[in-house]
Amino acid sequence: MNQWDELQQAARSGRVSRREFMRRAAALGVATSLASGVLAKAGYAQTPVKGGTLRVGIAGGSTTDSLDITTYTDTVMINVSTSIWDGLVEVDDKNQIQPELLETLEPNADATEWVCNVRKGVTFSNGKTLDADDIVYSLNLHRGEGSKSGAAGPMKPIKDVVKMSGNQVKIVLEAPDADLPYVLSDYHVLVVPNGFTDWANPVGTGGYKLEAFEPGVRAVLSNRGGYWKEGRCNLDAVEFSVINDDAARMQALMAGEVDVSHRVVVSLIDQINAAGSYEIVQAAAGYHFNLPMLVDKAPYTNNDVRLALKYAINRQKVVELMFGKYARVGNDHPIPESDPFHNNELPQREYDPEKAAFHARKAGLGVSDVILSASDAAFNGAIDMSVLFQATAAAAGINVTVRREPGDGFWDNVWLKAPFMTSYWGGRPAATQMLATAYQSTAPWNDTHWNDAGFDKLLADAKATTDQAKRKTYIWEMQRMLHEEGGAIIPLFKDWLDVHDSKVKGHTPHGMFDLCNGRIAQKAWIEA
Amino acid sequence: MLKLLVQRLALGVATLLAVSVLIFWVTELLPGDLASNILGQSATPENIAAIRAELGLDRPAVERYTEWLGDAVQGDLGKSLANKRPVIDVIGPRLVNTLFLAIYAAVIAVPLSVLLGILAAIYRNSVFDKGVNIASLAAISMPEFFIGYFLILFMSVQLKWFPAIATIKPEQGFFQHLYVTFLPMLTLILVVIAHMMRMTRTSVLSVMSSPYVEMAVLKGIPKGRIVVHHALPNALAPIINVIAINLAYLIVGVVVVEAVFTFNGLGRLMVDAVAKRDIPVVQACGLIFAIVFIGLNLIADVLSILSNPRLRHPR
Amino acid sequence: MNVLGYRLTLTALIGWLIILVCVGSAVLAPWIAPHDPNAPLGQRWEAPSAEHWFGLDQIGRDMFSRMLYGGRISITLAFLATCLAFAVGVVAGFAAALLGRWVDVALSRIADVILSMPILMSALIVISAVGSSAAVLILTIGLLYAVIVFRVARAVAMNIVVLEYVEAARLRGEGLFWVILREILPNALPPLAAEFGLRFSFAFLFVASLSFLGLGVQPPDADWGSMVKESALAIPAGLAAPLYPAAAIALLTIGVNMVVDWLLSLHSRPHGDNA
Amino acid sequence: MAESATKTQLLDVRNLRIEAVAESGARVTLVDDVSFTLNPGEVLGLIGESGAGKSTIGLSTLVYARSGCQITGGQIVFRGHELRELGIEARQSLRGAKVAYIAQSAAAAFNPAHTLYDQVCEVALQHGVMNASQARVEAVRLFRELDLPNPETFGNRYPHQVSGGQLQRAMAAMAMIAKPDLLVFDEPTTALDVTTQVEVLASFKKLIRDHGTAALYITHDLAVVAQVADRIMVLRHGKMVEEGAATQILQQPRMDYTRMLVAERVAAQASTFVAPHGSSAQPILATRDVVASYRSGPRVIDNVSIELMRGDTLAVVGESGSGKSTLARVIVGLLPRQEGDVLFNGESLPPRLESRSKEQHRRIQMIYQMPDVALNPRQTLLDIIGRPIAFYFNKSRREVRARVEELMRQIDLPLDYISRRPGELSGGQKQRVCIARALAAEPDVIICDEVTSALDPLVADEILRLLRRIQDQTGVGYLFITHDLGTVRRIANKVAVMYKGQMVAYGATQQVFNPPYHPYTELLLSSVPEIRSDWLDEVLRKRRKVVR
Repeated sequence: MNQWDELQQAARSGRVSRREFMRRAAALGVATSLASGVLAKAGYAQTPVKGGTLRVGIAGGSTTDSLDITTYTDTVMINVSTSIWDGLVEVDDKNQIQPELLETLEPNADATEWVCNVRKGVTFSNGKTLDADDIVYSLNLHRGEGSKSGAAGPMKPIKDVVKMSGNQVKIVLEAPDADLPYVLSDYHVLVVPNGFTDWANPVGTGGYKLEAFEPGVRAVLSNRGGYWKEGRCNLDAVEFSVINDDAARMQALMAGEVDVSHRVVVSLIDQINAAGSYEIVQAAAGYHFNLPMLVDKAPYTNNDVRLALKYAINRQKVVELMFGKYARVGNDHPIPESDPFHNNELPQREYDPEKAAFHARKAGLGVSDVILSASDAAFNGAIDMSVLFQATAAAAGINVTVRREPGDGFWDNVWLKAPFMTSYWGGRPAATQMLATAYQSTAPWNDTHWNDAGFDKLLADAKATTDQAKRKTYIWEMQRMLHEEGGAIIPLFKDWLDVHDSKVKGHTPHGMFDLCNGRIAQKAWIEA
Repeated sequence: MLKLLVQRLALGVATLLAVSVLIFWVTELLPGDLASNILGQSATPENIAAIRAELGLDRPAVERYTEWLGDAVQGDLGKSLANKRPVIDVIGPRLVNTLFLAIYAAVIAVPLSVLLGILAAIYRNSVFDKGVNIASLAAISMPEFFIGYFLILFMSVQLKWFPAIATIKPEQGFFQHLYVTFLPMLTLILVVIAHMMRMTRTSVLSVMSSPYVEMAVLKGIPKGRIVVHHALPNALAPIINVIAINLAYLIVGVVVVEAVFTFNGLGRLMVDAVAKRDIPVVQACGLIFAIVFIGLNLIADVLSILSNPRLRHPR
Repeated sequence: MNVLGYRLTLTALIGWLIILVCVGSAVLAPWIAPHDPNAPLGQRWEAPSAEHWFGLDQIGRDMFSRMLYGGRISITLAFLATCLAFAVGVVAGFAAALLGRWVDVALSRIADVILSMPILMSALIVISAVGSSAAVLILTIGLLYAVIVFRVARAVAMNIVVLEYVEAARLRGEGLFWVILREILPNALPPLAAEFGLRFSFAFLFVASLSFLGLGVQPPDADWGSMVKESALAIPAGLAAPLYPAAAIALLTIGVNMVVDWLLSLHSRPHGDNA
Repeated sequence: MAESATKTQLLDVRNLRIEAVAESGARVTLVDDVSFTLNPGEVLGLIGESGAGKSTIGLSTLVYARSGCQITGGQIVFRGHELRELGIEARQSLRGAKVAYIAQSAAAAFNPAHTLYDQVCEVALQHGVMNASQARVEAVRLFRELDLPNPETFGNRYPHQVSGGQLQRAMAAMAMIAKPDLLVFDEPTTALDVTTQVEVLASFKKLIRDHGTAALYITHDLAVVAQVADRIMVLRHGKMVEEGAATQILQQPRMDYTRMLVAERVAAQASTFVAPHGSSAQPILATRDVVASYRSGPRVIDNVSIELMRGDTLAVVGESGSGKSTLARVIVGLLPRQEGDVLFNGESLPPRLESRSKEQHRRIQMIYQMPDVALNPRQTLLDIIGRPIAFYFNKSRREVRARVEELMRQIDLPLDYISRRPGELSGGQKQRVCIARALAAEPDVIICDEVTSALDPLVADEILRLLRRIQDQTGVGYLFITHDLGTVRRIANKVAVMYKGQMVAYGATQQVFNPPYHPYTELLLSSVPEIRSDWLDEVLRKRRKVVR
């Protein structure tokens, strides 16, 4: 592939900025017109066109879905919600914090108190104007005793939310956290009118209103007009069709029944490209697959068992065989290379049967001890990966029993319950956030039951300090701990792979989460 | 004869009751005490007990059964454990979809298969007969997902004639629905036509070997009339039965097809519900399926009774 | 050419051959399989080659070898299930026909009730309750089909019981089992043989469907049904991979049905105008 | 000459050859080189035992052969046309219109789904002989002619709503309605009770006479054919034995086979009776006022008391539905009695089969009407005959075999049959095997349920002889259930006449079968066809007198 192609690919997958692209294109002696043509194709073209209906074939829906923002766990509701409601801040595709309903967040010296200015002149779909009370109420949805919110964990450190004036609130933290804005970007944290409870009939500041909603089947939204964000929400209507089955979802795309889809099956990418009329949207970041072991359940209480299994998987082979150039080998901690705080001095853990066998023997691991609960509901290829793992582990004399779990209800029945399973993490904008969500002893989603006072301390310190050097040492240390003793095998980081019909624009890569970090309805528009 | 019909009806109701007991009992066997299933990690003996009480699991099964049945009879199937919505709301649309697809397929399949069966019987051992026979044999032998994927591969992915995803949307018009669900319908009728056609053929042929048909031949009656006028009326009962069985299949047995075409029918709902241990939904589905099953068989029974002259015109 | 002393039709011959090949290759799988069915040997979905006749699957395992082993599992499951069904169903059916009175009524009613629940649903509930494994599959399918076999066996036996040689045996004071084994069974064999074939083919498809729904045997083992499911992703990619096992399923079932048809045809010879 | 012949002759069958093609592909000749002619208005009787090819010939005149059979040789010239050359349409227009068929069992030959009108008129309508209304009129006329009850409405009924005799006549109407030139009667009265047979036979005779229709009358009963046929053709194994005028065949038959047939038939009317043996005080088997019924239905047998002495033969006679077979079932315990008692050798037998002892089972054995369903097709003669020996006397395999061979000698079956299965035996041989099986138990009583009625006359005769020989040798007592009085005359020394579940006459055969008769006994006796060609008219004359 020559430089020009490479550059185009880069542009399409958003790995280069617009200016960057034009510069290098010029350097390559490519006519500007042609270059901008490519950009247009890659969705960089500037002025969005209004109108049209976007049909999204989307996975991650379930009949148990509810509109209650505190209950979201997966793509469908995230995307639906961002089109009805707005958040406090938004993380852009450069992983920078952008103001949303909060125009500014000013920390005090030790980052324990944040004063935020509420955006003026924004109105809810019921006509009410946004004010500080709404912000307070919305934040409190995720706080306090017995909050079932998925964001309850990250929100714990918030001691209090105080209304200072009609459009100013103060957020008081128990412990310093310089990364609070990132915490507030959590997809659960959306703004509803003060006292709002009737989730069945949502009221929000978002650009769309809900027309139809069948949990686990579909959601239809229509543009309610006059959205406050510049150049966002350009579609007349958005239609989310839940298609959890990978094959079916891809068929729907290829058969032209949906314009946009995601979680593209790697093995189908050639096919899709060959079709010519589609564009793959590739984004590399924190999205990773993991095999969490509950460190408080035998035999995984024994670190030798964990190490044995960590050595027993052939990451290289899994990546090359299953995901080719769309994944990178992982090192048993959740911080991606793209993250400034990635610990790049840790030795990469390799497939090593001898070591694995050694640790297994040391732990006296029995033949029927290791049962891996796998389901493609975790990520497509989970079962295949488990089987590959099984094969390589067998070579190290470790017998892994793979138990196929039914896809539906996998997250309800298996996740956080099975002692050893297949799972994934969507990645977080800030390393501290990732570590807090999945490894802090108090986190409800601590899927390895990792419980280490030292670790929690380091995490707290890392959040507290604004001294980047200090932070780095803390975060590196936490990565080392997880790498050496953590309960999760993290074999690889996977690129987000979205796809859309070429007529769809504005559907650009975002490292955080697929479908424009769950804002596809806001960002995408259809070429006239 | 009326007596006979009443007996059948009573029998049907009795069976239905028995089945409801069976369903209730079997679904309660679903493992993972559902209380702890709901509570997940935060399951402590106390609040498990609390939930059990809330769900009434502490009360004797008989009591809960009678209550459940009582409500069910009044159309209240309880609330889904998974998303707290009334089971009726969860099942309703799915049931409509399922019925739609079933009727769609039946309307085409039943007449066609009976016609083919009769023709095959008339031209027994002809090329046509042999051809139809082999074809139907193949159709019966193909797993549904095989047919389904094939249709998708060619008619959807390659030719783009029909959608691969059969999602019915209320805002679509009737014909739109027909179009969207064409492939699943095709898959289904390929299966059922084969069954019904073969049964029609064999039962007509078996009657063809009876003395009164020979007599008809000796009366110089043309073959066509013999089959239609002499054989068919006496072959009705088995045909009616196989039709009933296949209709039942179209309603309760299409999970695989639903999965292949991501069609939101009752079958997949039940599979999900079973996986989620959403017992009220499972029970409701089970009940509906049983009603369909027993109902259709009952109708078949009644019809074949009516088709029997001995019973229609007693001595 | 004759089998069981009956003249063989062309279709029947083909049927027998198909069965022979499938069963044979299943039995001999460990010896004739060119590769380890569970070892990744190359790239995903490598095209068929001299080395890998059916190419490689989604994680580079030899499809041909997997097919052989898969067939082994599928056929064994279906066969054992069918055997179980007959062991239980035939005895019960004969007993009902012979003892009549309350035994018959009781058993028949139970059968009615069980069969008024769609079999697939019953199987789903049981299997997802107990967790799917080869043994569970066999037991579930076997017992559910036993109910159907019961009905058939009962019907068959009913026709024989009324015959006078059975009456003669009873007049002689013979015991129940002697009558079943020596008087009824030998004469019930032909129709039951046909039913056995039919049941097998249904059990076979049933296993495939369950596996397809993710309730099959556990990985890395795969029967043909789950192989289809595993490689279903190749369909939109326009690859033939998943169609091999699916076709194998269809093929064997067709073969069995051909033989069944033939068996049935032996018992019904309609009149005809051959002047 | 063929020309002139065809002018006068209605049907001319020459060197007819019909073959059956077996599953194995082997060919069996059913009809071999048979020729005959039939003039308008003439009635030809085809006589022969089963397997003689009578029906096959009859059907061939409609150019029809049952599946597996083929007409492979000869000509069938009807009104100068070679029928074998006719195409399918031509055949259809022949059948029913020119040549009509009357089958043995009307019950089976009528379509249960349609009314008699539909089926009778169908012929006329399909052949366009007349329109619907004409057909109805004609049908009613025929019904009346065949003296069917209220002919106007008779046709509205469904087959299952009328009696067997009426149905048989309805079929005649169906055959006649299109005014065919040739009627083929295929054992049309065999399935009927004797008393019914007389009337049906009469109406058939009248029909043929009045319409002057030619007919082929197929039967195994010389006496029946004697009443209707002008000429008789005797067949055996598909070959013609002899053909001639009815009187000649019946009075001076030329061929031995024919003589045997005639002789057998005459014997059946003999009036010499077997005397009862010295009646020992203790009856070996007795019933006392036995009452029984199926489920809670009406009483099938009502207060029946009989006594069977050791070495005696007690015949229970009656028409179908008289309850005679039920009596047998009650005695052996297949049907538990409701009232009364069954005594064996003075002691009461338990009502239920299950509650009887092995010994009680052993001492009463049973022989059935249909030997081919009475024998397990999957077992060899050794198994079948040997089982009771092994079962009752638990003998060693060698002893069993020896005893079986002894029994086979007794019933004159070649010893090399010992390893054969029933399928390889003829009807008569099968019945012998059944007898041997019964004897193997060394019983005191053998219940013979219509043991000869499924057999051809000559074979039946041999069986009866065999039974008597055995009785002389072993002193076994027979309870002989039958509808055939000929059989009774020959074997029974005591007879019980049953009618609608009750015993209307009981006593030594010569008393019961000689005046003064019980009226029903008389009806029964008078209904048995006699070989005299004027018998039928005579009977009818008598009966009319009775009516007056």
